[in-house]
Amino acid sequence: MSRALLRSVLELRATTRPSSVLLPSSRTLAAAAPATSPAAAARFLHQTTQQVEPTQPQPPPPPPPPSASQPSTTTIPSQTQPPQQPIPASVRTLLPLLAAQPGGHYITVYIQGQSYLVTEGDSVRLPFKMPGVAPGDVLRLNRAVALGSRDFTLKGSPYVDERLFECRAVVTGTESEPMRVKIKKKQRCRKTKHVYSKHKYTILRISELKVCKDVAEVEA
Amino acid sequence: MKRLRVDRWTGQLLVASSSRPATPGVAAALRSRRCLSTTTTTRHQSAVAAEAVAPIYENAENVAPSDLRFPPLDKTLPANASSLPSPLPERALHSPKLAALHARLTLSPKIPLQTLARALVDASADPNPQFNNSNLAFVGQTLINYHASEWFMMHYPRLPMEVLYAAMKGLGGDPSLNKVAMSWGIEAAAAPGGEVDPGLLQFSLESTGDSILGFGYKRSEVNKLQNSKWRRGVASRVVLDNDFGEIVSRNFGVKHDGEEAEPTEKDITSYGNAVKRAISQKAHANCMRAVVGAVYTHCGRDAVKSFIKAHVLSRTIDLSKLFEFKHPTLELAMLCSREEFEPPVARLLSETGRLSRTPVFVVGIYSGKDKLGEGSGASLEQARWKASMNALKAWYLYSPGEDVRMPSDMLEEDAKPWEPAYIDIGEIISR
Amino acid sequence: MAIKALQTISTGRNGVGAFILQCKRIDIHFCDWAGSSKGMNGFIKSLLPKFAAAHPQIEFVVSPRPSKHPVAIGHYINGREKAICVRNMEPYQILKKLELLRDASGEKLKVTKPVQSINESVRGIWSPYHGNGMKV
Amino acid sequence: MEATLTRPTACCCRALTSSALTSSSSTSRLAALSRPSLLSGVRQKSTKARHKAALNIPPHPTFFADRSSEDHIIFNPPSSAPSVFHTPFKFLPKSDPRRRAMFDAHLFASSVTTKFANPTSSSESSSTAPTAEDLPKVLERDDPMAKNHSLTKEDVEEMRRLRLEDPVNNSVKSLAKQFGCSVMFVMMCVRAPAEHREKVHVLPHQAARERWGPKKREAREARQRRVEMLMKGEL
Repeated sequence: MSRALLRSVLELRATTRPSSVLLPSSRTLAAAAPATSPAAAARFLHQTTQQVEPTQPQPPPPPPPPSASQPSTTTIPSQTQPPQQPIPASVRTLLPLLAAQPGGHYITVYIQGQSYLVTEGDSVRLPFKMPGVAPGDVLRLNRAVALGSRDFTLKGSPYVDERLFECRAVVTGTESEPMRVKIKKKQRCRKTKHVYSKHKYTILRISELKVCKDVAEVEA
Repeated sequence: MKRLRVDRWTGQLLVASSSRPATPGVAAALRSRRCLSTTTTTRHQSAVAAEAVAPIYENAENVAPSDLRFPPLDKTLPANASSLPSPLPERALHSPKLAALHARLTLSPKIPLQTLARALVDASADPNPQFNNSNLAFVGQTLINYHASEWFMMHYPRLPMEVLYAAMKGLGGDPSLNKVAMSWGIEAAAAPGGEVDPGLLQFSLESTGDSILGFGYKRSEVNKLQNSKWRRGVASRVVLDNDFGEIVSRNFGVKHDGEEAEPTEKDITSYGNAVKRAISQKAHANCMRAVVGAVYTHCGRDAVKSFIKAHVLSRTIDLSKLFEFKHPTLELAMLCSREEFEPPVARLLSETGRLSRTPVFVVGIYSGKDKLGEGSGASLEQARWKASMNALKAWYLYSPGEDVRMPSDMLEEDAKPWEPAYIDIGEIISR
Repeated sequence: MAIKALQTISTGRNGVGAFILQCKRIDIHFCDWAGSSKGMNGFIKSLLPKFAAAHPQIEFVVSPRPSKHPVAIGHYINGREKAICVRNMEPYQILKKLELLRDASGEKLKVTKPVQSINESVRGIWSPYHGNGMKV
Repeated sequence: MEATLTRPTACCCRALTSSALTSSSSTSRLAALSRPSLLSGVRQKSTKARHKAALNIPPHPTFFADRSSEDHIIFNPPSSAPSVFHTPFKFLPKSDPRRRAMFDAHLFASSVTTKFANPTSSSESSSTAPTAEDLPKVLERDDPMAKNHSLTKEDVEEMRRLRLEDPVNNSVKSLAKQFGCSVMFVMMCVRAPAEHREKVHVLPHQAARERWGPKKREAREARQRRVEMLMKGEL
């Protein structure tokens, strides 16, 4: 039955023009290298202290300077974008429906090969310590497998087109796990060796998740 | 919101010259300020870096040798500092806590440390309005409540007035802003005084400063309302009460929505009772409002809008949990008749365990062919009530969308022409 | 008036809207006499000024603690503390420990799930009474 | 052949002869023989050596979605209760863009349960899904007299007089039957005299409550609290 439903919508030729709000394309935060912070290129991997560099001379920032959420974001020349495929028809018609649905959206982001099903405001604990980031850095996550609302799911093959959504995460810090002890002992030998381990993990907070409302504008 | 020429009179808040009263236009005039008995150091508050007033220092000669090895941390402490009710503004420049707080909130360099230090002095610590944060807190509260009420009215135009009050208090009320101030790492000093570190929040637990904060008029029948069962309608709350629909009371004493919090004898002495917690909560909330007022005074309207959006409007509040119904089925029927829908009919969608100890009935409320809401319960009656409650919530929680435009967006330069927003005709008034 | 309102308090999440560094103060204790504090004294002279300048939102309190091992204590917004004894450590090792204090959030160390959320589930909690059932 | 997932209809009557054993596969036969409990040789879910094939359910069709080379949006409404933030199509104001853009009504209604989708959904789907009318009404007090609005002022006066004069014989039910209106209407028009209420309702009611033990009283209070919690949305 759901197939029929879907077909009836696809033939829906009525122009679905919900009140569209321009995607803030003005913000030229280049798509960062997958999952590393835009400021990472400016710091070597084993540089430990957080360098508060002066942001490069961008166009004069608007008078209200306190951008509370992004204290140290520098733009780096984004590497070559994958060739822009055209957006398929089914996505073009149903994406406004997906974006307009109330009740929030979820996204399955890929960070270093692990997928996390997150919504806006979730806190993600990565299984590794991300080098070269300090608390407060903003990451642009552009690898997603699925993006959906209550009734619609946009499935990527294998990844969803980056232009269809904006997902940002803030590095909130580095937590470590409680001390673990590995006791190494052989039978009939009294010597026991204790190996202590306490790994560190980076914690992200998904600060922003926006689904692009108007597909045509994205392609322009 | 009552119209207020906010920008005109915040300028004079800061350069509080003694001639003009600090905040004209507040409903109840502030207590006539008692000019400070001029001790050897005269105090004056100015936005620009305070010019050097040479407070008298202990001369270093008669200091014992052991003190030389560990010199006092705070050299700038003048001898007579403890006689002043709050620390001198110049000391703000030497307080590491204050500089840390300023950097932690990524405040703009246009906001001087003296103003931030002033935001940390509560009216109960220093009654002189030129040195406490009551003026800034008043400006901050006006802005926070304006942006919060605008956000709610644009995103949920059909919210009933009582629920809107509860949502406003949940977002911009004292308990919420107290948590925001705590999350900023603002610490409170044990007792106020001139010798306290300017980076600590100073308020006194005993003498409650009588700073009137907010709009609203003192009702003459306030004690009748509290003692007897007088009814306080929503219309009278809109006109007479403060921004959250609570009774405004003249003597500041701690009021929880009307009932008189009389601390018993035992309460007053033991630390941490409800009265003291409420005083501390109010002080932290006022300090947060004062910081918002300072951001507005120094950085302007757009800066304070993004500050409030980042710190207050980004907090989550579950609106569907704010509703309490009395006759849901009756109210839904009145709603359908008012909107000329077909009368609501409850239908059984699915059920299990009808004869068992724990039955589940899923009931849907239909108006003609359209399904309005659905609820599940252990009995048919409860399921029907729940379904009609969910239908009413679905009506009241209608939202045009997350990115609906707000009137304050029109103040930006390149704002597109305003499209009329959806305004609801009002909630259902039923018996 | 049929509808009454219940009172709740909104909850804030650090990072959504505004990010605030959780470490607000680091106490650094040293001793002029003790040999174990040699690294700490060198750190205070050489690396601490730059580190403190790079983190204006953290308050640094440097005070002597005679005849005791040197220690760095981080104070956090949730009121908890983390103390790290840096006895016999080199300045750069102490710098690493200070960064550990800066990055930490002050919460008790525990194993948590990868994703923690307080939002309602977007697609709702499964219930047998809805949907078409699964055709076998 | 679709068979909804129900318990296999293994008849468990004792009279089955050992022939049932031979039909099952050889491996389980040995196991069945060794276990006295299976003398009846009937294979049920309750027995330990149940047949694994019954649990072998094919994966959900969406897993076989065509691995098309491009992104695609699928429409898969969840089987869960609808949330109150999904405004039914009927409640959308006229000016709402979603209504103006002529979204098909059942798309939004579908965020409820497709099984009981709105009959306005496309025709071929309504053949299987029951429409709203087929569903049984709940607690419908189709009291035929309820909607009789033909009573005049004199009737009401008459009803009051009768009621106050002799509350015992002219009970609310008899008056309702006599004037052809609902019981609720009679009670709205007239209230029995105080002493009658006292004698018939208040005193026996209080007497009954005194006889209640603590358990029953707490149960009644719990029921009252449950209703309050329900009205607050906590239940």
